[in-house]
Amino acid sequence: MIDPRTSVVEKRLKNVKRIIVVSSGKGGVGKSVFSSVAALLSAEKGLKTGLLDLDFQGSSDHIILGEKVSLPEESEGICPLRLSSGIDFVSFSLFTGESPLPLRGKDTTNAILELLAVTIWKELDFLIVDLPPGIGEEILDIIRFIQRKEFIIVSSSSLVSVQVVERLVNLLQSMNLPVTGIVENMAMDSVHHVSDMSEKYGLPLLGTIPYFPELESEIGDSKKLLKGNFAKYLNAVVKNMFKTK
Amino acid sequence: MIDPRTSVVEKRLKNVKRIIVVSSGKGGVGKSVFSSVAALLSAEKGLKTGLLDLDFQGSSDHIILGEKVSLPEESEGICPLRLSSGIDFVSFSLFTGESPLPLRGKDTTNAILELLAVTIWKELDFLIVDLPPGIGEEILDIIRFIQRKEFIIVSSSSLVSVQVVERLVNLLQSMNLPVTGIVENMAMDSVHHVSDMSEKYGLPLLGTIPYFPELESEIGDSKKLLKGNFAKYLNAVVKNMFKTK
Amino acid sequence: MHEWALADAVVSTVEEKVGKRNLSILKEVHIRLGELQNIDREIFVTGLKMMLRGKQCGLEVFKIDMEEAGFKCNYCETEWKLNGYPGIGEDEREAIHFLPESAHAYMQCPKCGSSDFTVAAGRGVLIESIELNGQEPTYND
Amino acid sequence: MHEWALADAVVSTVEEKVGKRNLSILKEVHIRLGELQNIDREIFVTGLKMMLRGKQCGLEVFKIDMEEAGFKCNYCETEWKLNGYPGIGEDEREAIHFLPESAHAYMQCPKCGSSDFTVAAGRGVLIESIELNGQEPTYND
Ligand SMILES: Nc1ncnc2c1ncn2[C@@H]1O[C@H](COP(=O)(O)OP(=O)(O)O)[C@@H](O)[C@H]1O
Ligand SMILES: Nc1ncnc2c1ncn2[C@@H]1O[C@H](COP(=O)(O)OP(=O)(O)O)[C@@H](O)[C@H]1O
Ligand SMILES: [Mg+2]
Ligand SMILES: [Mg+2]
Ligand SMILES: [Mg+2]
Ligand SMILES: [Mg+2]
Ligand code: NI
Ligand code: NI
Ligand SMILES: [Zn+2]
Ligand SMILES: [Zn+2]
Repeated sequence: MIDPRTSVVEKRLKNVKRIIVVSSGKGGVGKSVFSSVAALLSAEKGLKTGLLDLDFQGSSDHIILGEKVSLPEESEGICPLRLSSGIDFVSFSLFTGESPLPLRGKDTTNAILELLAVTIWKELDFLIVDLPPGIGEEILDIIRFIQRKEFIIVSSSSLVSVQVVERLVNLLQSMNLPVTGIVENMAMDSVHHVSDMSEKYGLPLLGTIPYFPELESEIGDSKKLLKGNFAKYLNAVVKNMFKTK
Repeated sequence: MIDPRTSVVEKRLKNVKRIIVVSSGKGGVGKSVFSSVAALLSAEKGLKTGLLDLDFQGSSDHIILGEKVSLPEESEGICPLRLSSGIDFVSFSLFTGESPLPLRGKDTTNAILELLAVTIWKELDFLIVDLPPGIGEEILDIIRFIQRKEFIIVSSSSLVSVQVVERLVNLLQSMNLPVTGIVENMAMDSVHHVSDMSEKYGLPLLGTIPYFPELESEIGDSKKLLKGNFAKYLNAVVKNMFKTK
Repeated sequence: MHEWALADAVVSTVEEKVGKRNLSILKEVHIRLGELQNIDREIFVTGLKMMLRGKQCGLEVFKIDMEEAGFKCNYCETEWKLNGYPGIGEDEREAIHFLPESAHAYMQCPKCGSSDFTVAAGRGVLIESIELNGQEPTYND
Repeated sequence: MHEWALADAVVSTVEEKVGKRNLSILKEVHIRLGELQNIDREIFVTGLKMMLRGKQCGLEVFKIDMEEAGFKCNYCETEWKLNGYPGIGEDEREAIHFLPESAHAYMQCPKCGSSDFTVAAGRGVLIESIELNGQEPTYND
């Protein structure tokens, strides 16, 4: 039995200039806020931007952006949802809304491969891929199926986070995968585990974003998010990101 | 081919009075700090306490408790590591330390089943099981292999967290699984999504734990943790937990 | 019509296996369409036709079988079919059409109510075998 | 000696399948020990003996085969064996003995360096078949 889908993944992404995979290994460090707001900023700058939420169980980019999701249109494949902010968006929530989606690994791989094989991404400057925590199917399949990609690592300042994130950094470097840099989010002044890690692994610290209590009031409203402090700090990080290469 | 391991799981847990599965669906909400400190408190009260860290990729209970891990002893099976705090501890980190552990779902199931089949838990009042985020193999296998268990749900206050946690609550209730209650952690006064959820699903809100900036300085030191504010608040939650049933 | 993307995948795979300029050596390509994904066979065939345009091989090479969808509960091991499973509406059917794994959000084991089940058969599009002229079938395991 | 826990699992499973009081109808139980887990066969057999004490069935019913461990890279599809894989020390071997999945922390594909691989064969303890007196073998798929 041959799975025909793997052969077309590269073709579906051929019009995408850069694929940026936002990962961490650790949950709750801000991968999804980072991905969503980075996509907003990128689109605002007039860059053609895609956002792919690959966190099936914990999909939340649509919640952060405050977007009502619906089944996508289809032409010769699935067309990403064009958000009012200009972002081309794909997420499992387009198909299952807020229903729980209990998937075992084999199903997760099938789902990822299906999305990669049938989604027709238009010309994009950036496709931002938001990953779930863990080192499981999602990241392994992105590594397996997508050749041209780069990783951005997000970590909070806490030792609990950094120690887990370090395992992922380790793995990516041992597999010779390109890591653009590390972002410290919800930064605490009292500790410097993240900058230590960035030195230890020779990876640029792309930026440090403080904890902003008011971010919660911006969640669910793309316009507010764009105007907020989180976006302001992120903008510096993203600027660097947009410059690299 | 028959897998012999499933037949002995119940037997290995037969001396355990209550199995408390700490879950969320969402990452970074404090499941691991909750599990670790709850275990400390329980052991301090003289209760016989076990702690099973089932977050393979993100195992961090040993980091939070500040325990040097090592390969366990074996007699007629694997003996949990007896920590100085009195907790009987099992974690993947006993076997692989801080190495990254890229596991696909099938491997995760195999690993969980192996630990459940060969670990000989002594008499315990409580076995606290710390789950990773997501609705994947770890929680599905706990549901499948362990008959006698109850869930505690941890959520942060944020809408991003609550919306994801709600999917898990939904799933557990649709499968008629016993949920003891919900814990709100890193509570923000400005929003009340967690209490709304607890009402909507008819689940007790076991307690609300504020964000304590000083918690970071207690991480890695069981004694400090036990004396800290997080433990003080958690104690109220755990007291209720110890009373239920 | 996202069927075309899948037809494209089938033709691309065949080209990858036998070489782009070599399609004339194809004797039969067996394709299996899983019931769950609810692929429109006509549209899929039209897609194949499009993808084969200008290539050294005709539509008649492609044999298409349908496979019934089958599910198995990971909890109580009950097996069931799609046919007869109640309460899946238009929208859910459409979601599953795009992404068969969506079924996990909409189905439970009819016996024990578990959401933890396996799609045991008939998920989506697979190539069962590629037979070449003058050779035994290859790639079927 | 955690081999005993696994021997216990084998006997419990057999009892579950044929009934506790029915062990005398066992003709042969085929067990497969995977090379990766590095189970000590002697200790395992001693374990089986312990578990069978006072039961209507002797050790001779149990046939034990070893299975070589085999790995396959999910990235480049290279296959390799445990035998000859370099650089796994005592501690790693011991960790893998307890928990074969630990191998994922200690091995990479010898060709492409990927940590994403499958243990294709020889992982741990499996029951291949349970044959009853006067009956065809059951439970082997
Ligand atoms: N810099 C920040 N300031 C305040 N809150 C933040 C910040 N970054 C993230 N958060 C909050 O932290 C929680 C986790 O963020 P999320 O993006 O969902 O993490 P992940 O995707 O890594 O699981 C969310 O409630 C989010 O709103
Ligand atoms: N009440 C709290 N106050 C301050 N920090 C907290 C609190 N609860 C959790 N944390 C911190 O939040 C981070 C995530 O906690 P963790 O227990 O690892 O979450 P999870 O296990 O759900 O992924 C850790 O850095 C932890 O120290
Ligand atoms: Mg996220
Ligand atoms: Mg997983
Ligand atoms: Mg945790
Ligand atoms: Mg998963
Ligand atoms: Ni379609
Ligand atoms: Ni042993
Ligand atoms: Zn069932
Ligand atoms: Zn390889």
